[in-house]
Amino acid sequence: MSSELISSASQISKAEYQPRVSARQTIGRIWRWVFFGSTALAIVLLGMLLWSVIGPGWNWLSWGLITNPPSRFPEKAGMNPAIWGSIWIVLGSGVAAFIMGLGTAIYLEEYAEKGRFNDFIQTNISNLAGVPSIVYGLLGLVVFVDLMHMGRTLIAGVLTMALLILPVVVISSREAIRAVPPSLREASYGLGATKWQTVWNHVLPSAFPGILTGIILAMSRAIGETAPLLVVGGASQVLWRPDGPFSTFMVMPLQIYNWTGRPHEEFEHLAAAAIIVLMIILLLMNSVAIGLRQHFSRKARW
Amino acid sequence: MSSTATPLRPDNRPPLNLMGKRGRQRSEEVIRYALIACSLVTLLTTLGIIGILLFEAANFFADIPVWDFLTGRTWTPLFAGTQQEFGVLPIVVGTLMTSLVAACIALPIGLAAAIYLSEFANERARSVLKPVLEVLAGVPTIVYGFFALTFITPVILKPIFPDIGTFNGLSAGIAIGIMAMPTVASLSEDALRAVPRSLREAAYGLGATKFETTARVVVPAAVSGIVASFILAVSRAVGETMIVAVAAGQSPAGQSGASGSMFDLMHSMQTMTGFIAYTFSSDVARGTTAFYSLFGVALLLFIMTFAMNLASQWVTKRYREEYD
Amino acid sequence: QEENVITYEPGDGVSDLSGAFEADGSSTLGPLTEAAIEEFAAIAPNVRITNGISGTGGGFERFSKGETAISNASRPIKDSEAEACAAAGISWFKFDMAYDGITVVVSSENDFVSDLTVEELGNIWAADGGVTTWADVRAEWPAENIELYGPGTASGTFDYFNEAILGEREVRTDYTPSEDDNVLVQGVAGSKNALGYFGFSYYEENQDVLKAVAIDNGEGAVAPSIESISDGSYAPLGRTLYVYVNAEELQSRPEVAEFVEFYAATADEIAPSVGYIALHAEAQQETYDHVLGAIDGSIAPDSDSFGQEDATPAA
Amino acid sequence: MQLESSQEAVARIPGISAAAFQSVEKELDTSPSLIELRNLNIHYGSFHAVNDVNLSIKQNSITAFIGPSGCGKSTVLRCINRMNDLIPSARVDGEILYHGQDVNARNVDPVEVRRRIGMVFQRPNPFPKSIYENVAWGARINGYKGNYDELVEASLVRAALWDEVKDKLKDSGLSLSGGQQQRLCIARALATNPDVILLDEPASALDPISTLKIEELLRELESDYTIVIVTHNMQQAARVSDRTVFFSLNENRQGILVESGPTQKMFTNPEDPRTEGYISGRFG
Amino acid sequence: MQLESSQEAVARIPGISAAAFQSVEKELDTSPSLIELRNLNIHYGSFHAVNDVNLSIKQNSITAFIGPSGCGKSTVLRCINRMNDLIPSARVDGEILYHGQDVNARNVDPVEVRRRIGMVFQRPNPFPKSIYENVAWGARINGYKGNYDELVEASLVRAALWDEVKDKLKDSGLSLSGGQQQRLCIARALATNPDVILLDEPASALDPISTLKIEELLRELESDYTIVIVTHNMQQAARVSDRTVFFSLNENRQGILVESGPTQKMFTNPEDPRTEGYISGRFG
Ligand SMILES: Nc1ncnc2c1ncn2[C@@H]1O[C@H](COP(=O)(O)OP(=O)(O)OP(=O)(O)O)[C@@H](O)[C@H]1O
Ligand SMILES: Nc1ncnc2c1ncn2[C@@H]1O[C@H](COP(=O)(O)OP(=O)(O)OP(=O)(O)O)[C@@H](O)[C@H]1O
Ligand SMILES: [Mg+2]
Ligand SMILES: [Mg+2]
Repeated sequence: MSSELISSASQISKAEYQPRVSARQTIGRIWRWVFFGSTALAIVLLGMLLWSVIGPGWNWLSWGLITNPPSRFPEKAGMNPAIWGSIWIVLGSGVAAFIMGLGTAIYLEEYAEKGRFNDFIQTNISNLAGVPSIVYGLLGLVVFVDLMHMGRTLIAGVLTMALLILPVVVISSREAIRAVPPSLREASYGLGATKWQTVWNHVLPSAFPGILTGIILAMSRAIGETAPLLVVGGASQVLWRPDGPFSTFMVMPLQIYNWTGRPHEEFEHLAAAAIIVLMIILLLMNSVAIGLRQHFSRKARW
Repeated sequence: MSSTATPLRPDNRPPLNLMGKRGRQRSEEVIRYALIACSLVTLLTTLGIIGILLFEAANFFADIPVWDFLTGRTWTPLFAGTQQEFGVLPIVVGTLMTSLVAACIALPIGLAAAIYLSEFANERARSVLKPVLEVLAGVPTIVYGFFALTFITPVILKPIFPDIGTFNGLSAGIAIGIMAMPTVASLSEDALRAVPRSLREAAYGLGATKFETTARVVVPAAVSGIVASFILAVSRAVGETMIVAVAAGQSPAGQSGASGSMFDLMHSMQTMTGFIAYTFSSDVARGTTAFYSLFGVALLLFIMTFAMNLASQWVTKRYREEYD
Repeated sequence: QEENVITYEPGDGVSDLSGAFEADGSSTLGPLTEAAIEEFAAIAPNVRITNGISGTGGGFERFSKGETAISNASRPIKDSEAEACAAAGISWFKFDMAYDGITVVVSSENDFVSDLTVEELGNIWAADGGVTTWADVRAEWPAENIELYGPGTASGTFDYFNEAILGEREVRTDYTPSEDDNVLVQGVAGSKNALGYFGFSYYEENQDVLKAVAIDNGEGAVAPSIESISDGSYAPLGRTLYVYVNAEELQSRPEVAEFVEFYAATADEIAPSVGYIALHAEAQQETYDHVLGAIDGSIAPDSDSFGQEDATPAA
Repeated sequence: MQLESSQEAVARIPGISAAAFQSVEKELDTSPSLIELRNLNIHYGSFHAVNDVNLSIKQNSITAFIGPSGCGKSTVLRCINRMNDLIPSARVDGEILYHGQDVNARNVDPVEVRRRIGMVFQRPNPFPKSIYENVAWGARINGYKGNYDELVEASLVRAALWDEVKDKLKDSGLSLSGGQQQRLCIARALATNPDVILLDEPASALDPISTLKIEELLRELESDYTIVIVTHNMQQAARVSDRTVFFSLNENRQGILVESGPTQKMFTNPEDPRTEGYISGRFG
Repeated sequence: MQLESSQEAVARIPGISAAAFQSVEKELDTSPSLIELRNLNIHYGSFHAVNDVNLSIKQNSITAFIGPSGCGKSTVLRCINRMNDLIPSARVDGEILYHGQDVNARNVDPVEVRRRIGMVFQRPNPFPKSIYENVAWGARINGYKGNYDELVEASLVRAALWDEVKDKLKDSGLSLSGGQQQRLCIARALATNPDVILLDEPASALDPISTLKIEELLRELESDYTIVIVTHNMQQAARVSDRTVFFSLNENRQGILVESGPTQKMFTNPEDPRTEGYISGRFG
């Protein structure tokens, strides 16, 4: 046995290795520049985009923009109702999608039997991600506005938007949960933990950064979407901030859409200023999630 | 030692009952059903969408034969009389072409940025750049549309392609790509970072360079998450409405002034989503075939994305690596 | 311009009125109604009026379901839509509110076009017009391809233009449409050989990059202007914008009645501020009387006479 | 101890002196059997990993599983408390009786089974939490009502880890050395206070002193707990266990149970030549 | 072998017979030293894990690191091929000379270092790839030009794993048992053909037979490679190594090097009482 061992072992001869480390390192360095260049390109493109907004919008930023209702006079025009509408829509749909999406992701990853049905749901969810937003608007129009008699109200908008961003939350949460090493689950089950205890105490904390990324992306999408709310909300001008789930509402992108469609150039600048406000508000709303993610991702490394 | 060990004395173990405690099991069951209820939402959403689309599209297909719809090469549903034709191919091609351009921008740049952020950038840079990219995912898409129209086309593309049209599929595709890129970058970055350190150690320990470790161990181990981010990005590109409505123009490729081919990215190029959104909030009277055509298009788009997702799922299943 | 003939004085109870209703419909007319709502909110702060922009078609759909009290329309109601209203038992009034002049424009870089006859415009836009270059329109113009821009095929403006210019001829399909007029402005301004058309206000705001084309309707070329549109000499592209009001809502809800009255009375002041042209005094008086009659029920709903004749009061 | 008679047999196994055997006087065969494996067959997908194992594990005793690497020791151990449920490709056939009840029965709650039958895994897997939390967590979910500081300390002391970590209880469990992680996992299992403790090579990464302390611990626990330990260390099996189970591979590379019996007998006078071969012949 | 004189000393260490020592005749102290650690101090954040280690490792020899769990063996081993670069909190001070060059020097490429100094980790970490790919991967990146099938087979044979996996080379490396994974990682390291091999407890999860095969392999490799092995198994250290390094903890719980020297001397006649205590006194 040992003679066979040695004869086969002798086939490993040093001469056959050509490690060429420095060449490989050079390739690596080139790629590093490619990666860096891509990141820089992304930042530059996005910087140009920002600049195309901030340039014309900067001088039009004012308190009035935040506190006034819309007006046909650009100097007086504000988007207070739209800001409140957007905040309610984003928070409402964010919370709803977070609960439903995380629940779905947990069910599919931790509870459901792996198999055809699971695959089908998976395909179905990715497919929902590709359904144009206007179709969600149609869905909301039929189901929430008409069938459930909610009318064109904030709550219908929230629910429609929640369905729209749900796939993003589900898919990102699922991937985050899937990336948690199985040994962690074994450790927990081995101590006599129930499924939920395992999920709640170990899987979710480890997966939390990824889940939060999904929430951040989802909220970003919710705040920028126009089409579905055009269908479900339909408003182009609301002078009052929403005062309950059943009030009519306006959102920032619709206000921006409305303004960009006006003939007066001032409104275009106002729209640009409104976009700046939108991004600041988005950043403020996301900052909680970003901070949490920062916190959790520093903690959980294995 | 025995004094400190008292907490461990098994003096009061509960009586044996392998069936488990009723209360706990019930709460576990409640949780389970709540989770099932959550996942039914997505199923119901799909059913709802299919139901609505089928119901309304039936009105359309009652007037227009499916086969003509699928194979016709002229798309002029909103014109009157004999000029009205319902050949969907041009806008299908428009959707595919703009999405393809978008994918060619969003996927490689997004993945490369994700790799840079996860594997090369320091913690500070990462913690700043990632949220910045994500906020840009929140810019209303109409802004991207105008960015394409007023910046990408005249400033970037015009010098390269002198006879590019004001509206063109290319700039719209690029803008969609830019818009979808943060999704790829952000989600892929998470996936890459979730790869356990022990795997990187294994690769480095064998004399791999950082790039080899990244490209041949970390990325394959994270492929599931990366593909998921791709799917989301491509889905978003296919479903994007406002950008194409503004920047790609509203006449199907091959049907506007200067261009000849359905595949001409240099000129106006309508997409399926652009058509749906535009027609829905237009002055077209409800109940006409022209109006119902939007549901026919939406149904077809739904079927197309479904097929695409089936294919991508089949592919990922084959290449997924489980770790730990 | 002429003296304002109607003065609106809010009555005693106006500031106490309350209630909520919706207007919806054309995005063309939207800004006008929005402006009226904005002004009305100042005198009747408890009346909450929401305006929407679902498009004329979408607006009429909601109108026919009774969801909205007011429908903004950039084209007259269609038979199918009127039938839907009738089926739902909804009768309506139609009021003229302002004028718009569809303005044909070229880029300000274009130094050869200053006027076009209706015939020439028709040849440019007709499918069978045989025009591909400017030289095909007038021999002295350069033989460069014309790039055509216009509103989306589903818009009321597109319909109106075709009817006025082309009549029975078929429109060519190879122009570049956009529903966003600012986008059309970009398109036309960007190219020396482009020609397009859209609402007057978009021209007015972009005179630095655009040039309006005077239209010769057989009586000499008339350039679009507030005067020429208002007095009807800018023909055939001057048009009227209307709102449709649900008759029952108008008659049973004081806040709706008050708003519509306010709208009709002040439209002449509001219209210019959002880029439309006020009705001339006579027409406005007619609209106002029509409104008052509609509110007190002395005039039958316009829906009753729909289909039998042109129910529009003469402009 | 009346080992004199088997002196000769013992001599065949280097490193194991007669004095190493413990508790030989226990009348093991009459003590009740707590866990009973009957016709156990385990497949991973189409791979038949464990073939027809029959085995009974006595209450309040220490049973050692020995056998070559890959013969299915971990697989059998993991199926006792239904950990193999977590591996989608694994299929378990046969009966696993615990207190006479089949743990795979329909109405049995695997959580309850795992509470009673604790486990320390082959590859240390601390939670990415603090050392303190690692130990306290299991007790917490099991509704421990006492003083947690005391419990954590007691568990860590027993697992011979206290001195090393007492100043850094707040540090992550993942920042420990390999052996420390292994002991942390033992401490964690102790803190939940199960009936049965399954240990998969608990001392593989431990130095002799820590190993000794763990073995001492096991002997101490024996009176209250039933313990199953997988080990590759023959001396350890000999030192610590009452009964030894020898697994091996058959000609189809399926794991089989070759022989089981009181440890002393297994080491001094095994019935099966394969056992003898494994224990003595090739070990040195 | 002239061990008779130290017979008494050997007797103190149960399980280690004089014959166990190998290569005592080698003139180790004159052979060139390949790796030199000078004033090595390693911190994890503010925790001073390794305090002032000085050590030289001879070429073409086997050096064993022994010492209690948590004393810094893995930490020292990992810094020899700069694996600690990957732990953000780790800080390495002092010189690590390889062929006289400081591996931490600015212009040294860690990849070159790691290619020459291969490593097998304490916790087996196969790639989530097939068994075949696991072995071939390292060779592939190192530009191996020969026949891969042969290389994989040869490496697996050497790591004593071939028989067990030859029918499932396409299966995932993660589907193996603990000990199989450990051997897979050894095979993987062999396939890259480094100059130095660092093994962190390579046989901890192995049965005696596999352990023996690995030890045989190490002795066979010794003529071409320099080998450092961390082990908790004294017999293993005695059997396999030429030199032994004993680490321990000082009063501040920092890892220190207590004594190093030829294995035979370390085991029979250690200079430091702590070494003697560790090796003999408390073991057995
Ligand atoms: N990543 C880390 N962060 C912080 N402290 C660490 C880290 N890794 C190890 N330590 C600490 O450094 C000390 C030495 O650890 P090391 O892993 O070198 O020990 P070892 O001698 O290999 O022990 P064992 O035999 O248990 O593997 C231990 O006290 C350990 O807790
Ligand atoms: N998850 C799995 N999927 C497929 N095969 C597996 C899996 N886990 C283990 N096996 C196979 O089952 C057999 C028994 O594995 P097991 O882990 O029970 O061995 P073991 O006796 O514990 O070995 P070791 O002493 O090396 O830990 C091995 O051949 C192994 O390759
Ligand atoms: Mg095992
Ligand atoms: Mg170690």
